[in-house]
Amino acid sequence: MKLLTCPMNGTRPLSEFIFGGEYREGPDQNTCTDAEWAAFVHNRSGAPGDKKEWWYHSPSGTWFIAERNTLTDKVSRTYLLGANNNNSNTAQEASK
Amino acid sequence: MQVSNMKTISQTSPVAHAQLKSNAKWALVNGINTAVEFGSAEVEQARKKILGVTDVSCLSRYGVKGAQAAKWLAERQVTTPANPNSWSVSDQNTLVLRLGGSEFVLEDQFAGSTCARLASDTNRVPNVYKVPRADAAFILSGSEVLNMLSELCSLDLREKSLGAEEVIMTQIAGISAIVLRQDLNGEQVYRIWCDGTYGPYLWDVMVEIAVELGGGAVGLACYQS
Amino acid sequence: MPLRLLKFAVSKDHPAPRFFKSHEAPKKSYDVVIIGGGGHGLAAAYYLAKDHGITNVAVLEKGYIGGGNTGRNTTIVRSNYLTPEGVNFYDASVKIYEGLSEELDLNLFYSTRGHFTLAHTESAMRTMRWRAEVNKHVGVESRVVGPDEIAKACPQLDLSCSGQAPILGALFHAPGSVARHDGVAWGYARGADRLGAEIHQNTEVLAIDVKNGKVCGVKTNKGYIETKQVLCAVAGFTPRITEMVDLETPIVIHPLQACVTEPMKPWLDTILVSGSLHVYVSQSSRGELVMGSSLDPYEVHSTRSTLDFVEGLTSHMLDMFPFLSNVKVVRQWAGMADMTPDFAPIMGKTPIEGFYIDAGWGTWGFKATPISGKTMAQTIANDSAPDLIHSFRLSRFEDYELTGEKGAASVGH
Amino acid sequence: MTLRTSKQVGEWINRNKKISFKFEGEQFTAFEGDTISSALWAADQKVLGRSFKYHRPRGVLSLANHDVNVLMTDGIDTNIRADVVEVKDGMVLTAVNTTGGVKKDKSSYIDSISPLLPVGFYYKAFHTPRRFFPFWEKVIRNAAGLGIVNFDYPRILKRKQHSHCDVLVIGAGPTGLTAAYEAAQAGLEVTLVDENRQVGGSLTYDRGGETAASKQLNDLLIKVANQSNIKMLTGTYAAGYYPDHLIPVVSEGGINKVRAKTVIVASGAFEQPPVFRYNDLPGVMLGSAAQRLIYRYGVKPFNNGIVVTANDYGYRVALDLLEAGTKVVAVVDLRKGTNTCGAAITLAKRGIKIYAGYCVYEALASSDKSSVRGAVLCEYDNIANVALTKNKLTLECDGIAMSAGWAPAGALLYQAGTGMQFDNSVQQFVPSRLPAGIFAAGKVNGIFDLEQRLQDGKRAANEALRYLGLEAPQITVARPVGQPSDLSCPSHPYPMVPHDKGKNFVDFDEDIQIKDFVNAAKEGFDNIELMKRFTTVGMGPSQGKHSNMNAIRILARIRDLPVEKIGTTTSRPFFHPTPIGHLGGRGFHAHRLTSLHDWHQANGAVFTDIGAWKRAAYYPTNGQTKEQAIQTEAMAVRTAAGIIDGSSFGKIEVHGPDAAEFLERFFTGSYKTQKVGRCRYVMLLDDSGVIADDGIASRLADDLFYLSIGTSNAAAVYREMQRSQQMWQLDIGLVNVTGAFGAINIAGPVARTILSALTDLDLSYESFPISSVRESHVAGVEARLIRVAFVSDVGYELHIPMAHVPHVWNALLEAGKQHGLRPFGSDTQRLLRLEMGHPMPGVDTDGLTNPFEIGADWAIEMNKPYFIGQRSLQILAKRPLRKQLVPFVLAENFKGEMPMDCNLVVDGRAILGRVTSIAYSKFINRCIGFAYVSPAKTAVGSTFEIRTDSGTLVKATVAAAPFIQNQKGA
Repeated sequence: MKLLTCPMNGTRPLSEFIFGGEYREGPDQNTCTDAEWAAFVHNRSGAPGDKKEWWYHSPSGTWFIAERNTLTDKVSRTYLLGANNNNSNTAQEASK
Repeated sequence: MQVSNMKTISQTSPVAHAQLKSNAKWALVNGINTAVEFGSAEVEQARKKILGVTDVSCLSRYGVKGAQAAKWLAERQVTTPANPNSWSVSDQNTLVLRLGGSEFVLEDQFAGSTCARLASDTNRVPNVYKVPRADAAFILSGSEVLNMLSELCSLDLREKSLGAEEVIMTQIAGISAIVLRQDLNGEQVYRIWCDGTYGPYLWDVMVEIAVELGGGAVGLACYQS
Repeated sequence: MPLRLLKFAVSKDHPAPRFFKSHEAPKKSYDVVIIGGGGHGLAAAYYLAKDHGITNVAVLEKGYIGGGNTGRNTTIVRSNYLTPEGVNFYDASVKIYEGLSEELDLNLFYSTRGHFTLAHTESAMRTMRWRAEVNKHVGVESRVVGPDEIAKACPQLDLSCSGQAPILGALFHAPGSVARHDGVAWGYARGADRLGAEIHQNTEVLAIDVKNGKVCGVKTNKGYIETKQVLCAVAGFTPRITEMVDLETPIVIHPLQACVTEPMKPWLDTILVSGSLHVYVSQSSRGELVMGSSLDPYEVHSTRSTLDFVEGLTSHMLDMFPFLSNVKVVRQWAGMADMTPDFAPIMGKTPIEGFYIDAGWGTWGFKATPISGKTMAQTIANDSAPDLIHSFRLSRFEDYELTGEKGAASVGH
Repeated sequence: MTLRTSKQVGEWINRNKKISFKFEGEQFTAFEGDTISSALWAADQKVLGRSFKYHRPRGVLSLANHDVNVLMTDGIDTNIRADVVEVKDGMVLTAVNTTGGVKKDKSSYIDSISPLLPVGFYYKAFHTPRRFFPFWEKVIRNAAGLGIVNFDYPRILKRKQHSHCDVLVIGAGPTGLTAAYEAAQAGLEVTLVDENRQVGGSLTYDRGGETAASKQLNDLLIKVANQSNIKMLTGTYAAGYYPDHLIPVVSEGGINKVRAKTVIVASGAFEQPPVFRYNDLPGVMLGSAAQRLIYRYGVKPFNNGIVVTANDYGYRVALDLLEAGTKVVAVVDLRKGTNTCGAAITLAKRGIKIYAGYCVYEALASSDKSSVRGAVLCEYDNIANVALTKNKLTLECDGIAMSAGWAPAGALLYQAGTGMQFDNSVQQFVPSRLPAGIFAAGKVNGIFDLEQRLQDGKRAANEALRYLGLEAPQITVARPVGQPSDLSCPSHPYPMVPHDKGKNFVDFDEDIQIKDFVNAAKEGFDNIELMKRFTTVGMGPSQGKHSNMNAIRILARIRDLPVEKIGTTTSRPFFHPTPIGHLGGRGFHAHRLTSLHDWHQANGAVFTDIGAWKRAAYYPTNGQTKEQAIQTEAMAVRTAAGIIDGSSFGKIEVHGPDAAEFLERFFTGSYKTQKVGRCRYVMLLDDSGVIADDGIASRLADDLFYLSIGTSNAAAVYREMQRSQQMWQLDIGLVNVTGAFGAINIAGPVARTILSALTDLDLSYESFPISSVRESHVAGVEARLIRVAFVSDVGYELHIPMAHVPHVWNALLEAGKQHGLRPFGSDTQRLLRLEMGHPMPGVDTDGLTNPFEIGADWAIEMNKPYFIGQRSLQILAKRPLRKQLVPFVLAENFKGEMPMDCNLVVDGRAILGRVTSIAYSKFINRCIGFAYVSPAKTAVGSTFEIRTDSGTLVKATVAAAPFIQNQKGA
């Protein structure tokens, strides 16, 4: 099983996590057209590549962001949303 | 220890459902009906040495979280662990678990009163949120404990990997649980907490494996003397 | 022994021609270029030629034919869907399948075995009834049955599932079948080739040339091809192709895994699916148990296997068939399923003129192979999608008119 | 006659312990430690199995689980791999897949009609006319398959454990042992696995007639044994490679899922059979199989043998045969030239005839085709790879040992994503690009010389050390460079001998001959993957271990391409087929129980699973049916009172100054105006406007809301709240108290009366109206009381600490005894809420239902700045409704076939909707329900038709909800 590093709890097997989908910023719902909103709601950038994704560490209830390549399934870094850190290790260090 | 008595508000260990089928001796501990003996002292001591599973859900617990929780505890003379996901011992031997950065679980020893003291403070303070606890809690002891845990948990829980002060939130037998290892009366034991409603399930799984490995259920009495 | 095998015994040379010609390089232009040499693409090429006389067609396959999801699925064919649109569509597919071995003169081992979708909860029973009622309404033979009937069809099944999830009933779907998946691709390839279409293996599309909103050619590793009509039939690779024409779709790729046991003498006559236990299983003509489970829970564009999958699947298999403890799993593998939010396909025209899409097959592509080929051929030939696939149009998402197939699909392939 | 040799140094059998067993009705004896095959072979029993397709007699090929010639059943287990499974006293065995026994298998006629069964024959026939196919299908299905499954086989729970190490070494041959030792020397924690019962790999059998190997092994073992940080697992195979260095290692006892920091693959190589006519006869075996028989089990492979070879190993095998007392009739070497290796010189000295540049053109079968009686030799053209049949010569013999080359046991390397390249010098695929942390050494790495293998083990260990950040010198071990024609090359580039009459087998599992590949290519299946699928090469239980390499060589020759252009097929787990019982293991089924579970059980509850929870569905008494029990319980609630255990409900506290703001964004309604002490409905949508769940928000303080939501979605809703909070960063705190609090709902006309006996709280309807919340005590226990009208107009949800629930529950029952209070279950609750006219998400909605379709417009505050799903609702509001949920009744005194949930609402051929809930209400004596109907006909009094299971149309009338009128209660 793959391993994933939760910024708060460290490296764990994937079975401890729940995938929360791609992290996406939607259009301004007050100004966008119906079609733009419908596209945001339904469409996805499905082509393989580096994605920002939501992941949830279930035992601790931690949501975080993982940057993962969906072709190679390699995770380049993980961090808490809004945490101003430039590499995944910072958060891990903090959790030690 | 007092014998079960209908005048008080009867409470039972969340694990009790799984223990009823064994011929345990029951007693009220901290007001909670608890299985205190599963066999003779010799049998239990033998199990405990190989692989003992003990239900300690009856110990008093207190949970609190929020950005100001550490400060709030400090103001109430509770020493909290300096690092996230670690544990320490406060006065009266109260265990203080720091879950993540800002959540705390306290667990008193049998005679401890810290949790009760904190619970009596019902003032609500900004960014301090009480987390009611209804854990099933266990002590696992003996030479085969890692043998069992290796079947229940995918993490490396050996001494060399699980730091003495480390608290981990992981999955045990597929459910979320808190794990740490502790030196208890000179013995290396593992402590596990899970949501009380999963308690009977986890008890069954652990005792099944413990029996296979030559151990089994051990009553709370073993740890009270 | 059938007489048609005799010629092999009496002839010194193996008297069988190539299934399909081998071409050096694609021509400069084609009327239609089909991207993807899986069952769907090949079937579309076949029906373009057969039904519409369009034979100047190239099928471009970046690997080998039938090497994607066509060769990776668990070969189940059924039409017991939830929406009338879905049931009608798959029923049309089943009807073609029933005569397909004869039509293609290739034994696809199309074997009608009956299909049970087991229900372990009241809420699953409700869904079974819903599907049964829609199926009946459309004229497809499905009905809710009780444990007795399941036991009769599969006496080896532990109806209590080891006490973990007692079976309350099932949706029985009489036409449920299995077929040889490779054969379907090969048969369509041969049929299309004989009618004049060209199949180019090891030919990868690198870009699609769109001018003024119209397709005018494709760039491949074997050169540029002029064409005004392109069909995208690449299942798990769809987002990579649609990206070439800047087309947004809801498609997300999740691996779908399967595994197979050692061959054993036949004992499992039916196809069994359990949504709650995430298992589907049938026994192949070789005697192997072919087993699958639900989709992997996150997006990956690869066909890697996971241990989790096979551990979970086998654990549930044991709940259903405790006696399988010492039957051995030989091999596991995976395909890339192109999932849509409503679990219905995306078929038909797109905003780009001449770019047709046949995608969103998720976990049901194999069973739709004949009818998708036929309807996409029709769509290309007429530049207009037939009614049968109207509900599967890409624009349904913008219109908030999703096709509610999701309810039938917790697991069940 | 016995073929048992004298005692061999290091043999695996215990000659002091005799064992007896039966095979195909005959009694045999064996020594403890024998495998089934070695014991039978020792007894000169050579037909041990029958082939899958042609039912040809088969004996030992690899004796190493690289083929499935010998599969047996003991009536309990099936497909027992007799070559490697130890024989046990009292075993009663038969071969699988025979008709009437292995010796006189009646199905062997298929072998004689094999010309009728060309490659892919089953695609070519049996399908016309269509009506005959089922007949043929049955014939074919019955012919296929190996063993018979035993339906009484017990479910065996195998342990699945996790373990962790620094270095996992796969393969405990000389290379692996060295690698493990070196890594351990540096202080690393090493796990060493080998599928064999004993470690040592080739040192246990490849001896070239000498004892040096045995001594070398002993020395290595002593070194390894002194390293306490090496965990040695024998009888354990590495089953597959999974991401992040997870390797399940499988033994009889279970599975150990090893997570290793680094992996050293020292898995060796599979010896490959040269291909000639009748190379499958019992008595024709791989050289390494002959060696295993001799040195592991003390069994002479045959009396008069020929060795056919194309490398130096064949010469060593010949010496080993001599050592065992076999007369070596000749060594036949495909290669031209005089071999000058030590073994060849020794053989020549001992007067053994060597035919260089010769091949075995065919093996000759005894009259019953069950053994070898001789071999026809020809000169071999090493360029055209054909036999020069002009000068054939026939030698008599009773066995042939084959050593012509190897294929790497590289399955795990492939699975890990290793780039493999064909090395022409060693005629083998070797790793060219290894993934991080994975190392290969020894034969799998194309290194065959023993001294070099030891070095290579050390090299790999050093590389692993450096990967882990330790210092270790760089060592270079070079593969020999040269031409495949060099005599030092371990593998022959094309050890294939065409024969007009065929039966020269490439894949023994599937009975595939050279011509099958030629013919498959002719039909266009000339890509390795297509060829695999069409011929089924490598698809049998041994997964190509002895056949894939030859198949690749044949295809390369057919297409006139170098081997590397052909490539290999994808390697998939498992390395060896792995039992379902091992993989499934103990099978955890986690479930949650409320603190009242014992009470429910003691009171006869029937349970239902809702998510992980076990909930009491109803309590049948005195032999009641489910329906009767539900009606009884429902009537109690309508006429007196009932209590239900609602402890599984989701319960979430939202604390903080922004709590109301949070709710406003998260749910559809408005909460800022909600007064403390009041409750409001909450509905959660997804971004597309689809209903996800609903519940009740009780405001306990300005900055505290208490949410109760349905059981099944509770965890998901809490999770989404956490995610939203991550994004919104409001000043709130979320506390999930689902497991900490239990809940009891007491409902019915006398509920207030009963409850008032247990609390000091003013329960008057004026001071505690519907949709309000109070914090007080019930039966001496702190409780949150919520006045809900979900199942009855008079209803109180009591939320109390889980451990106190039984106390309060019993107190309520006691207090309610005189008032007719009884418990009711979740199934009864369904009926009660239906009578109250409440749709339930998940029951009356599905994965695409929006609030407008269930008439929940009242629950949506569109004028808020934002809530999840709002923008989609704005779009949906402009669109016509496709269907709408309505309450309905059937005719009074309806007596026909009762419609069921999910029966359709139809109008001729059109499906308008479906029934989502329907039940008979005893209280109002009417069948009532919810259904989706055409939005055009939703006015009360409109009628529609429901089609029942049997097809009858039942008329239904749109009604007003609730179905029961306001019950004031007492």
